[in-house]
Amino acid sequence: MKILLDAFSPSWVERCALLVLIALLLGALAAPLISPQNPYDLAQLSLSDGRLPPGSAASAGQGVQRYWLGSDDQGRDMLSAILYGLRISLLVGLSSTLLALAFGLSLGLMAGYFGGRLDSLIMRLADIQLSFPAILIALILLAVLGQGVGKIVTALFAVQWAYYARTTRSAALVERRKDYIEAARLLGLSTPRILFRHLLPNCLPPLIVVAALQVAAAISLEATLSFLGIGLPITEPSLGLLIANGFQYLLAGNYWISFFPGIALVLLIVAINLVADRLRDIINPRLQKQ
Amino acid sequence: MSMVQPLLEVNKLQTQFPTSSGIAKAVDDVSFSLAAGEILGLVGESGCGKTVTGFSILGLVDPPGRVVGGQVLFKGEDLLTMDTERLRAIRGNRLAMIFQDPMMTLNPVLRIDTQLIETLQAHQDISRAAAYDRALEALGEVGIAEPAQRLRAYPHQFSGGMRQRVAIAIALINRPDLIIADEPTTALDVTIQGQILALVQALCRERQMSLIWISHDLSVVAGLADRVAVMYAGKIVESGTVRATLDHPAHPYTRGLLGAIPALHERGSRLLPIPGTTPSLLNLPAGCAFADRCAQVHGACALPPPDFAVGHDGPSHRVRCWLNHANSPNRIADAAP
Amino acid sequence: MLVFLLRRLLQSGVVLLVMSLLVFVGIYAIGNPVDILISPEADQAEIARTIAAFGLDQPLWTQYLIYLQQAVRGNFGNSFVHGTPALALIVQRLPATLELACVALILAVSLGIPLGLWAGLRPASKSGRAIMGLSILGFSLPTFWVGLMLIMLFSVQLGWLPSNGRGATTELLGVPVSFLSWDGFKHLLMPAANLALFKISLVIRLTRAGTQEALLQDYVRFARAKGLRSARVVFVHVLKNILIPIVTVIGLEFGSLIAFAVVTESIFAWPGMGKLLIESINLLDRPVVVAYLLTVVALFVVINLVVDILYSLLDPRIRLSDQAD
Amino acid sequence: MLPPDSSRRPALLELRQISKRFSRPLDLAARLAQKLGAAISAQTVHAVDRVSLTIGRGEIVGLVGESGCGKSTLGRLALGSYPASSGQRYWRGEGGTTAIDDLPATQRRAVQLKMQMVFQDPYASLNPRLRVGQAISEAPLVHGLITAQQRDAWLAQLLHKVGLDPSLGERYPHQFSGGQRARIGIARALAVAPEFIVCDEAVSALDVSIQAQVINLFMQLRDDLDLTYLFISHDLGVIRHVSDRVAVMYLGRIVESASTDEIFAHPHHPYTQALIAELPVIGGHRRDYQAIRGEIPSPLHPPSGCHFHPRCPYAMAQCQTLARELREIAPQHWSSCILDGGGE
Amino acid sequence: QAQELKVGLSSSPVAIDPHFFNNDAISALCSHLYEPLIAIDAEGKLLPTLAVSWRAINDTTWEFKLRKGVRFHDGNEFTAEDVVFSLDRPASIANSPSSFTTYTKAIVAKKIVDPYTIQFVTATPAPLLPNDLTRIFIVSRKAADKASTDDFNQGRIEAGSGPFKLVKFSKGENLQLARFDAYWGVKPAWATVTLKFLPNDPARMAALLSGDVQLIENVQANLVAQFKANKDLSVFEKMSNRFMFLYTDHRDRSPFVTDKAGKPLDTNPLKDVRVRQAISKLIDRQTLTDKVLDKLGVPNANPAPPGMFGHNPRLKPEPLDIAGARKLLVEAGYPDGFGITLFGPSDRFINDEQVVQAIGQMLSKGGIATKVQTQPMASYIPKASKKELGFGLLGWGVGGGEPSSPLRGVLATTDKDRGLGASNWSSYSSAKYDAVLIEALRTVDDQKREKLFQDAAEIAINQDYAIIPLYNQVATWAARKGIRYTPRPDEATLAQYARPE
Ligand SMILES: Nc1ncnc2c1ncn2[C@@H]1O[C@H](COP(=O)(O)OP(=O)(O)OP(=O)(O)O)[C@@H](O)[C@H]1O
Ligand SMILES: Nc1ncnc2c1ncn2[C@@H]1O[C@H](COP(=O)(O)OP(=O)(O)OP(=O)(O)O)[C@@H](O)[C@H]1O
Ligand SMILES: [Mg+2]
Ligand SMILES: [Mg+2]
Repeated sequence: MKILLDAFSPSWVERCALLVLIALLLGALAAPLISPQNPYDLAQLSLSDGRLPPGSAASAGQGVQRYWLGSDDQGRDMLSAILYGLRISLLVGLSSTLLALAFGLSLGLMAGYFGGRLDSLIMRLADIQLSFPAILIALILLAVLGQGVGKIVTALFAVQWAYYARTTRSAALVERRKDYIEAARLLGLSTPRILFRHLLPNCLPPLIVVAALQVAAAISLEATLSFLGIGLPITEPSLGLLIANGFQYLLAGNYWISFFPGIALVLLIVAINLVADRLRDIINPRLQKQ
Repeated sequence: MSMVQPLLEVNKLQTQFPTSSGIAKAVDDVSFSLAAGEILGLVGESGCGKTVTGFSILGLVDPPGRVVGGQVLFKGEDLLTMDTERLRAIRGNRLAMIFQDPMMTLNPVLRIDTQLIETLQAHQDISRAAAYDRALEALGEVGIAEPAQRLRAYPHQFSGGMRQRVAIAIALINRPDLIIADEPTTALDVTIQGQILALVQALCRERQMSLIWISHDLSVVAGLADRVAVMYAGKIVESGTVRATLDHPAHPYTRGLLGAIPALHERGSRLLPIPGTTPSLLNLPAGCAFADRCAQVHGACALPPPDFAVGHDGPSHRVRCWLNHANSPNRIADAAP
Repeated sequence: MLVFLLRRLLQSGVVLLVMSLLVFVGIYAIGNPVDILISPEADQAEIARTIAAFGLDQPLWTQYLIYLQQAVRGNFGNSFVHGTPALALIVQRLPATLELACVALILAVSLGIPLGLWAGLRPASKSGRAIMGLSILGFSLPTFWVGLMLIMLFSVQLGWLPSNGRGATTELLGVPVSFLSWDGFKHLLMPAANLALFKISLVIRLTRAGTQEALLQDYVRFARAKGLRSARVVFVHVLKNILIPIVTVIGLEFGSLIAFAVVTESIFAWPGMGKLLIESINLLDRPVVVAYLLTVVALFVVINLVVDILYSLLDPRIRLSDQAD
Repeated sequence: MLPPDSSRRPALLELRQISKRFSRPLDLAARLAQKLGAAISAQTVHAVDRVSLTIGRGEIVGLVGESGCGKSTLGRLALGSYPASSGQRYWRGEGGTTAIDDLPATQRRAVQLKMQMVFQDPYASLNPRLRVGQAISEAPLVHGLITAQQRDAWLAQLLHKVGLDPSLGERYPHQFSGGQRARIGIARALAVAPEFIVCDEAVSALDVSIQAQVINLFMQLRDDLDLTYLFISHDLGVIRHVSDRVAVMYLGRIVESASTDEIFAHPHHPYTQALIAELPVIGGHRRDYQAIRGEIPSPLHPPSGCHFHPRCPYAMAQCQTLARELREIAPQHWSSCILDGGGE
Repeated sequence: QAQELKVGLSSSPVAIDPHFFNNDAISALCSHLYEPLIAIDAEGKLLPTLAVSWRAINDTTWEFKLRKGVRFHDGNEFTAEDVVFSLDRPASIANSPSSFTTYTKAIVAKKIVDPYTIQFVTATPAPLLPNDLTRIFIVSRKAADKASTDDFNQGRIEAGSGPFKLVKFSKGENLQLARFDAYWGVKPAWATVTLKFLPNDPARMAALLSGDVQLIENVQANLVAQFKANKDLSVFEKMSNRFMFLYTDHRDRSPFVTDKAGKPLDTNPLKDVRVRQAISKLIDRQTLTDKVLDKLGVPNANPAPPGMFGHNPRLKPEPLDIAGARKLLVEAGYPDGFGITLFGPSDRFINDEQVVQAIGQMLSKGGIATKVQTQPMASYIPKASKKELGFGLLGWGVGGGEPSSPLRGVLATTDKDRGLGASNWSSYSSAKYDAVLIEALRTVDDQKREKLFQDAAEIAINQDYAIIPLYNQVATWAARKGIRYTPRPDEATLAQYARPE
């Protein structure tokens, strides 16, 4: 009962999470416009500005006047690196999730709606995929594929789709048994129409929550893989890679190289999780009945 | 007023649920009393507050819902102000309840014997072996064949009707003085409903046990109860003996209900439904909540309706309506600005 | 039960085939392990000889078929790097990983369930909210980052716990374990906590959700209506019901604990099979990678079996012979 | 055997010896286990067992029976929502002689469109994400029964017909009460101008006061549109009120069928008798409940012979083995009890 | 007398069978338990160990005098038979990922003259045999006869003569050792030693800081200054013989070479020596070693570092000269520069990723738009050796006391039959160079050979810019105060070289 009320009067934590998330998204989107430096352009960096603490003035770097969050060993402005890293992390997380969502959703819908052989086939495939922890599959896939944004997206896609296929299927199974689907069939509507106009919108809400949570999970997984050294290449670092690279400097007291990306990553993931959690509450069917 | 103290006396009970869109007055100013051995039928349509009334009596209203006023005197003691341990000792012991959905009332992961025995042990200092014997007996009483075997079973191994019998056995096991039965047959098939009704009826007669039978089905109550109370939007709008109330319904709502039952009509004829829909319990009007569906609505209905006895069956037949009220409603209405 | 076992075995067989094929193709695509292993001073003849000795001069599919043939006879190949049977290598490392995972699981259950129960029973209280807030954090923080922070704090700054390694082990029934000696326990604590963090949060959330769900159920209300004491209502009626989903999820998560041990083992230099896997991937030691998969799949079969048995014990409605879904 | 057709009306839909079995096939692992000697077999439910039924044009046939006896399945078989395991359906509307499922595709679709359904659950039977106006007008638009320009006027008219304010078309289902949703469900079925409607517990979920409104609506629509109903309910009171003819089902079989007046006046089958004994009467008298004994058997393992024999007060030795077909024991009155008309 | 030493190693060796896997980390580990005939001392020079002296009797025969009175851990005495057994054993190991036969196959006959004198006959002149034999550990024949690698790893046999005996080898965890009291040489200061395998850098650093270990190797570059300032720690450094350079593609077409817009180029600019020289001039080696490597590098243009046999003092690190580089590029026909991808490993050398990026920065500023790609060794080496990369960073540990291995492996024209140029990823080919090198490899006379090595290096590096030399790594160790470590140019960490102060 209490949750019921909570859902309608959001707490400040969740409101903050939403704001933070929006800010991070905007920051990532606008990274090329707002960041003082293009951290990927080696010509813009200056080794002599390497490992400067936050707030240091730049001596030679182009575009940057002050390293507000410090600089890394290559003289890269950490603020710019974090904004770009955020972009990559989000790109990886979002695109892999969206791809997996689209693919898993279609398979799950078909499996749930048509049942029978098709269902068994898809579900056995999904079972097999799910019977193995995501990190292992990603690890092995990446070891096989090599590094790169496209590759890590592929790997994350491969570990996620089954999840959606499964969730969609169970939602579709529930929805399919509901009378409105039968009514649609009796009314002579075509199968694609039933699938996409009737079944899909009703299977979507739980999936959106799952997907939102999965974005966070994918970002975290990408960071972990990058940390293990098999995710992204060093030159276009995601947040995870920034953390991994900066970690060796932590002991040396150059905390900012690892710490700020870490904070950004944690903020991002916590914000996504909080917002998704709230989303779940909002579209919880139990609460919707009211 | 009867000389003997009634077994249960509910006075101006009020239970409310705060929701985001306002306070739902689920039970509003409900009063009734019950003598030992008496069967009261509490009827009304879905959402009118029957279940909440039952829960309020036993102190089972879930937060944020709260009993905000009134008294529930059980053998003279007010259950609402009692300390929790004392209330717990009465609950399931002197005062038991049966729920609507037999599929949900038994804990699916505990064996039947556990669920019976824990009820005994919660109230009596009794050995497991003795409790087991009592459980066996109790199952036999509700007509379950081979009780010894059945005791070791889990609820899912029972059909709906049998589960409801088990629930009844649990409610009966401490030989309570009063049972509140919340639509225990609604989820069951007709033939099984008949079985349960027969069982309950026999048990009440044998044990001089009181019963509050909550139902939305007037015909069931008509066959079972001594007295009936009709609820509408959280209030009791009419109560009295079954015969008086159903033969001479005084409240337009009661009349409407009777008119809507197909079985009471000639086949194929037009039924006489009550127009409109049941109101939301949020933002109820100050006056009669039934006014906007009532065929006999008039000016006075905007005022809180009076609660008075109509003459058919002595003082026990009461109605809450301006219609037929001794003080001419029109006069009052005219007097109002 | 039999059906269930068979289904599992069939499924695992397919997993194994697919994954081993993937590993074969993948490692073939990455490159030749001999290139990495061989001393820079070796000449071409030496390189060719080594490649032939490993059978890497054969076409890929021949290599795979030979491997399958051998595997059927119980020979899962020798490690390229270690020169010893790959499976034995993994099995040697298994106890360390299992111990880590088990301790993490115990932590997750023994902390997660009580906290989740508390938060579920008092969702509105300060403590309930605090628990949920922390669980969101635990849910979100990437394991590796937390591991690094733990080392920074407890080893470097405070110096309370050793930063890495397994420490002293004691033999228990012939298996070396850490938790019996103080030194071993100190070494175990941080990696286990790190590994458990995510699961603790998961269990808290599951328990809380389950508790709140259960509290709305009629059978709980009925239990209260029977006059049971609230302790009995919570610890018997509620707990037993929420244990069912928790056990299932935990069982499945045990698999992912073993998988995630890869990360934790890398950070804490815990000599488990996850660390061996990473090393083997880095050295393209194909037989060990395949043997790791084999071991993990076998473990999963066992875990799933145990979960299903537990499940059927906890939930009388389930019979093991039931359908796949 | 003749289908029990007690009406004097021309037939509209005829079901002949129709059956539905639900079974879950064994998967590879299960089959392997079976080979290895495990006692596993596919479970089969005979939800509907060789039922024949003819429904006359303009008739309301009531179908009663306990939960799980196969009423809904029979209704869906009639509509063709479930493929029959055996048996045939015939659409006699245009004097057809071919089984519906053997018709050419276009013709079959046209016939199917003439058969619609009104569902029990007023919540689940409406797509929560479609405005009710869309839900109602979607099919007619798709099938070209109306044009987009006509839609609004047409919709207003239809909503009015089922007693709803035409302005409500822009709302979503959750904004309606149960009774209103039931009306929307009816409007949706009516949108494609059907001739035959299966009402599966269409009023069971409604409060008495609302139920009466909807029953009135059904009756009125039949008169206005010359509709034919298969009216499924477990509520004998409702069935008695609306039906012209009643069929009583027990565990997948029709055990008795006769005109409403006849069956309520002279129930023959012991099961029908027991049901009718439970018919509510409000005479203001306390009554003594005398219930039929026993539980409803599981359709997975139905009793042999006459399915009712374990609960039947008149059961004889024969009943355990002999499952008798329906036979006409009085004009237009069919029963399968062995007591009616003696043994063979 | 201190009792126990715990050491954190940056590798995780897979065996302690000295003949199983030719790998630096394993050899360093084995050096605690076993000894070769000739060892390498802390200055990179040959050090008589189980052999007391050696000489070439003629062009194809070497004679070794063996040390008397040496006992193996199993109590047996060391004689020439053990030498024969140990030199034969590598060829008998089936599953070796990298065999030691590289060093033994030159020997065609072994003659035991007396128990303490042995002669080796080679088919062709083998001037480098003593250097090669520094790689072969001698084991007790009696103990190791028929022993498998597993027997060695499990400690089932005691075949070594080194200063420590094996207590326990736990793969992936540690190696536990105990002092060998009957050791013939200087006895180590530690009764017991535990070598912990801590490949994760921060973990190893943390282990030292928290006192879990008293000595570590390979201090994280950025921590060296801080460790030096830490009064609880001491740091030991030594210029390593690991020579770092860029290989440049000499083929007509090279992958990843583009014009500035990213379109592949038809001709490979790297083929032009002026371009290679320009690249060399664009690299600021001092900044590289000072800033990027935190001083853990010394600019060097010579495969043989100063002090090593074959060092050529005429080869000097190219000074930074951006204007000169531009001029050369203009001359070569690339006034606007071109685009290229620089590859490098990500997990092998000190700050390898940072070095590659920094070089990328320097080249980009000089007009050569450089993209940078790093990857783990596991994928880098196989690709590079298939010559799929073209332009990248490589390091070469020049062991054995002279520079023959890089000269032979990296710079010689690839020639399978002669075993030359196995790692020539530049595809550099110069007949002049090859001739000088081949001559050097069969010259037994030390002085002549040294001169030939110097000439060869000069041709390839100073004249042809076949590779672009960068720097030599500086190897580091750090210990808790009170422990002194004698640093070694081969980067090995040997407990016997650690002493309490
Ligand atoms: N937890 C709650 N929060 C808010 N409102 C509630 C809650 N529980 C009950 N109500 C409101 O109280 C009113 C009475 O509910 P109650 O369950 O007593 O009805 P009822 O008469 O038993 O109906 P039914 O026949 O459907 O069982 C309902 O309108 C409902 O909206
Ligand atoms: N899709 C299905 N798969 C398997 N079994 C089914 C399916 N649909 C119905 N059944 C089974 O067929 C039998 C008849 O079901 P049906 O729904 O027709 O009964 P019903 O008379 O409509 O019951 P109710 O009054 O509960 O609606 C039941 O035993 C049911 O379990
Ligand atoms: Mg209720
Ligand atoms: Mg049904």
